Amino acid sequence: MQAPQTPPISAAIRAEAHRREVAARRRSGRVALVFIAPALALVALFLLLPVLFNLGLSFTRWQRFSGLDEFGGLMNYQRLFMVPYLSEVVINTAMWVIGAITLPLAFGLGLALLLRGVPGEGLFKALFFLPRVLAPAAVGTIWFYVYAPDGVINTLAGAAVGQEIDYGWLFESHTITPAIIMTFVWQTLGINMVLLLLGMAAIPRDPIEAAHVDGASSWQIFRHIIWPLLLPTVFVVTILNVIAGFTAFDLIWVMGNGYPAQRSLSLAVFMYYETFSNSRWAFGAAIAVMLSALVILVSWALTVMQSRVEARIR
Amino acid sequence: MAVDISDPAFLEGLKRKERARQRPSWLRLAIASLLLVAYLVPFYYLFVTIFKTTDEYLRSSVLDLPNSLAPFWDNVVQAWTLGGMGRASINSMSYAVLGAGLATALAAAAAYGLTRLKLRSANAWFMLIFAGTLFPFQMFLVPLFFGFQRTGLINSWGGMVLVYTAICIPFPLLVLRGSFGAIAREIDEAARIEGASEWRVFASMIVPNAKGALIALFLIQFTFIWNDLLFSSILAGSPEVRSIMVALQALQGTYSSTGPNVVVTASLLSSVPTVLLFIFLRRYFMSGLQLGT
Amino acid sequence: MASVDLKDFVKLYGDHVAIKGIDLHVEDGEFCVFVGPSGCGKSTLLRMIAGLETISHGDLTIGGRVVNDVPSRDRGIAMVFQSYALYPHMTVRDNLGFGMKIAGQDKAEIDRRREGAAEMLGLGPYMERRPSELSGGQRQRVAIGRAMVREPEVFLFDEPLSNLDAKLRNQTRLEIKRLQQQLGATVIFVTHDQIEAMTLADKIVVLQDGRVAQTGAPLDVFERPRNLFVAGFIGAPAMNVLPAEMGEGPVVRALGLEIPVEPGRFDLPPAGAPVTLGIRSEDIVPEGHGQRPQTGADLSGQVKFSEVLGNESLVFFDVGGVELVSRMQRPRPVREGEELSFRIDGTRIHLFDSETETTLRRD
Amino acid sequence: MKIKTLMASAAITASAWTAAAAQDATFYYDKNGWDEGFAALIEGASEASGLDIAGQQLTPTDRYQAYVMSSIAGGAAPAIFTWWNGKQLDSLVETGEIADLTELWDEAIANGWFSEAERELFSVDGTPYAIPLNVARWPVLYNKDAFAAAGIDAPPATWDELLADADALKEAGYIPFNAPAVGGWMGFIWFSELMVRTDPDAFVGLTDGTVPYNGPEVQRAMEIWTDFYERGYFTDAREQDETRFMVNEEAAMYLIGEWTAGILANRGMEPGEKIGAFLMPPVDAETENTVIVEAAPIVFSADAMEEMPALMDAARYLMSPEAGNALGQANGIYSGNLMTDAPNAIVSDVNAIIAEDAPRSVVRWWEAVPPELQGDLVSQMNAFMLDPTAENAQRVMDDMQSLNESYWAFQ
Repeated sequence: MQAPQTPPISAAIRAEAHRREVAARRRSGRVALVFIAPALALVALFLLLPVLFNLGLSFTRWQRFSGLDEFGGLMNYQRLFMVPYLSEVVINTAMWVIGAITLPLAFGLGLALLLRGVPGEGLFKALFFLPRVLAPAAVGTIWFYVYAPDGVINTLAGAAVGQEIDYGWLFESHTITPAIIMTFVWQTLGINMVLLLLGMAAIPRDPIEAAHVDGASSWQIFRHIIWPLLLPTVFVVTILNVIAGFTAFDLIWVMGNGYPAQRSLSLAVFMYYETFSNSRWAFGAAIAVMLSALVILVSWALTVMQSRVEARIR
Repeated sequence: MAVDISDPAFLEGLKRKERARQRPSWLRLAIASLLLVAYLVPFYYLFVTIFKTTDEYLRSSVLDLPNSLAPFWDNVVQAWTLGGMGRASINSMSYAVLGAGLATALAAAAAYGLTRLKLRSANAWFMLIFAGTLFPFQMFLVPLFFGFQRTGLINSWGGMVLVYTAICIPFPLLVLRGSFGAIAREIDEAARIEGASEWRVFASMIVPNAKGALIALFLIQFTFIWNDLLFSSILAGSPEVRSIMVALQALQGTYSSTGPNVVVTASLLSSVPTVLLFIFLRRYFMSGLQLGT
Repeated sequence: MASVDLKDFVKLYGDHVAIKGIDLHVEDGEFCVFVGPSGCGKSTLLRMIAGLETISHGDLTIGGRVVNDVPSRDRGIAMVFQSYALYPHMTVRDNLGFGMKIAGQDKAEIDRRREGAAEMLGLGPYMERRPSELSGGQRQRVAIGRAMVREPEVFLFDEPLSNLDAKLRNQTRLEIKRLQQQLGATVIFVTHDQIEAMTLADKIVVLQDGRVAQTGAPLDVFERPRNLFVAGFIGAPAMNVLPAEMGEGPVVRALGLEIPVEPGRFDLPPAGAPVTLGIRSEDIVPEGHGQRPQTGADLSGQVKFSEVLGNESLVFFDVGGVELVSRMQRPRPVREGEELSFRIDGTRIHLFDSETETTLRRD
Repeated sequence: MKIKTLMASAAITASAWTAAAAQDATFYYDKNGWDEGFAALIEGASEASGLDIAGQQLTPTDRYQAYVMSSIAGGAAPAIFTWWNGKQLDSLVETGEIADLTELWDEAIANGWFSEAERELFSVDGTPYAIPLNVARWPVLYNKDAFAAAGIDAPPATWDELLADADALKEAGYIPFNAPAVGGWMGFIWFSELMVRTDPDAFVGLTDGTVPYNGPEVQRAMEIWTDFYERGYFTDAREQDETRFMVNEEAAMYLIGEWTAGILANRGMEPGEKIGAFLMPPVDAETENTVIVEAAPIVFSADAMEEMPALMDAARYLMSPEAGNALGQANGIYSGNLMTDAPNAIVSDVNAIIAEDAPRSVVRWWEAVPPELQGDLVSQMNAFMLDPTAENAQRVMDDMQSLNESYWAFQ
């Protein structure tokens, strides 16, 4: 059906419309900016500016008493590869990342499956979650004594095998990182479990019931229905764990207190050590840049994988 | 076949059968309880240790029960005075309350500006603020330390509040952008027609409708600030502005010769506020988790 | 109360022209309904009046005052939203009082107006409840009450009945009309439902694609649709529309029939020229039902199916490949395939220019 | 609008924070636990100079150093602050921001407050740039009761006596030496002591890059150290409470700075009554008798000194016997001023030993070594203490040398 004809909108009207639109938008945009400005200013000043500054710093020779003016090019990045104990740093960091991804997730998932429908589920959940609200510094302090040569672990193990054990879990190069990772797992498995339980609660009952009717076993149901539908949650949890693993600091700093090569315990600690204990500011900045690049790269890759998985489920 | 549902015996039988079908798995309960006991061993250690004197601690096994409950107060007093925890806990409390409160409030205001007002390229503004969380904290340490040193903000109470506020803005903004966006647009149009200013719409319409999210976010940020060691140890080195976690670490550190009993007691003291919040506001903590994902 | 004048309204969204030049006058105390299919711009127009959208071009006058740049709150309007937009965190009492409270009204006045509205709308028992605890109809009444307590110059309603079930919709429709008459209020009401428009309006504004297709009293619009669009939109079922040709006499030829045309009522094109013929279903009277029209043309067709409404039936039938619908009063059951005879009422036919689709009627 | 008032009040508060420091000068220090003594020093310095001097403690040490370094690099050196001597003082003085205190030292030596030996500890290329906060010698503290129980009537004067006494103490149920490795810095104590007792010149050579960390000199010291561990002379290095074994009288001797006497006194081991001190004897009779000295300097900003000449009066006070006594009374710290009263029996014992033997003073390894190497090397030494085997000793020496080499190659 044809519409009645009216003359086309003239250029003058368009211009006027544009003017009125811009004026109105400017008015509301101004108000919007008033609301955004304080947050933006603080974030720009204390987070964004420092990031740029840090990036710039990493290309200077700045350390100790020297001024900021000397350009060093890629010197600090090259220096990183000349650090004699770099391989220790890298291995420990890798252990952290892999451990922080897999262990809390595996334990959290097992626990989540175990606790579903158990009487007193809420209380169990809360108690397993509790360590998460404690400060890493406090948790590290307690666990430092738990791992001590005369601490809880050795006492229990000694009672089990019937002879005295005084192993220094936090003083031996091959046990310190796994030991601190286990403390990390102790602290974070609760939140992993709760997030996974939330994810499971969101899975519709229908396909599970349909599979029951089709005669699937519990394992088959988990493997073919719950797990694929839970994958998006698993990815979210994994991303959180990766970042936590890369940047873990407080626990290592507190628990690694007595370990001689504390600087090699992870990239995050190494960065701190070079910056503040060795007064190599520019070098510290370069390590921070490398660490950021790794974190962003890995979480970006995981995000891409996550969106692929989600696309497949839909 | 007729069923007489008025027969009580018949009904009882049915009920029994239904209950049997729904019986919880005692095996799983047993496994879960066992795991929980193992999980809570460090807490057991914590609770026996705070009642021991240093001498008792050194001479007995770490798992032994304390001789009496009396040493607890002495441990508390020692932790409190030696570690300067009184001052530190007031500092941390003010950082956590103000930092988390301001951050949540400012993020809420920004989220309002981004979602409820016509703003060109609102998305770009959001990304700009949110970019602050892309980087690990290590990226901020050097610039913040030296920036604060040059501007005199280092070792100042105000500097700490500002930096915590800034760090805690992006995450609530992300969450609140979602929660505010979910509130019907007509609500603020109706309020505007009724004469409400933008500030009024924000304060009387949007904020009350996102109360749950705001409380949860405040709690998460409060816990983060209270528990933070990294920023406070770098930016607040003087005793006047030291945070509770730095005080705890100093107590454990080199020059103090306090026994593990006192250090462990201090750990407990430093955890009291967050644990209490968790116990009483668990619902919000858990819902806060959901917000995060 | 105040009159509302729209002068030369245009709304642009970027390059898209949503409102294409509208002039309109709403009398003080008039119930004016904007009606049209979805996407015709009726809600946009209302939101422009409310101040929720900018006016790209043109002037809006409320009560003699140009209010283009006046914010919503100072335009003297109140609005009832399709979703009601009740404040979910406030009780009914606070919902009703919010606007007055922030305007700084004194408490006694707030209470007076609130009680007045509550009584008028029967909200008394729900005053302490929250919107989530109310039924749809109750929420609707709160939304209206919230508009009433503002004592606005103009009420704006944006499809307020569309979320109600059929029975409640009819009931609320009556209530709104009664309230409007009681208050003597100026109302602008948007709906896509032509029955709502017909029953409520003092003045109907039919919108088509960002323009006013026709303005007038409901009966006027029904009787004298200015173009094919209005003819098709107003009235249910939609008017039968078929191509025709002018003949001598004057008659109009269609379906192999010659329907006599009352001379003088139309500006008729010369014989042989194509026209578009419109006949409402009630003007095709089945043999033996209703009153047999005096003038007209007889035809017979094969029933394809019928819709039984109880007091009447719609009979869809086929005449030489063209499907027509007729309204059968005091219906009897009809079978598919049954042959029926009808008579077209020649005095009530509509003729439209085939090119411009505008009516050929003189008045 | 409320936002405006909010922002305005924020601006006011912000300006209030930055305007907080209105004193003439601030005295920065990182020594926590010495607050009482610093309060007394600052009060005295204010009185003596007529300036309003404020004290500011910043911890921990690494961030304290970062703060000071950054202030100086930014052209705003703190007016007064504590620092370290040795290489740390060298690089500080290189900035040109530190006041020359030659006249003050001339005066102090003329007054008999200090000797030339102390002046040397606080000088760079012969010019003194700092005054002493604290001078601490590193003797062996010993438990008098333990010695008595082991039948030892006098502290050992020769290496053989030392070994014999250690064996006797073991026989009596004591661990001869308390040697913790806590806090990440204590590893160098025995390393540097054994270097000094075998070859003081090689010890000095280690700190300027002329002697390698895996050469024969170091090999010898490490062999002794390993041997001592094999003999069971040391306590568990993993112990976190550094004085625990001394306080509960499981260990008999403790090689450490004099200031530890104050800590032991606080835990019930009264210097003089329960605790005595001796200098560890050289391994060979022909080795030069030496004492390791730790010196904590106070330095002044050259700009501040120029701006406020009265600061020199504050410096004079801080060098004076009154200041030394104040610090001694408050925290048991010895300022090194010859005219102060020894704050405890240990200090007076060590004073007597030094007066009699006149040993050569060497700067403690921690200060003598380039700061960039400090942490890396000491963590190797700590690692040895946790695994004191011959193989590990070799690995530690090689690793230390490769770190050392790469540092000096850069210079």
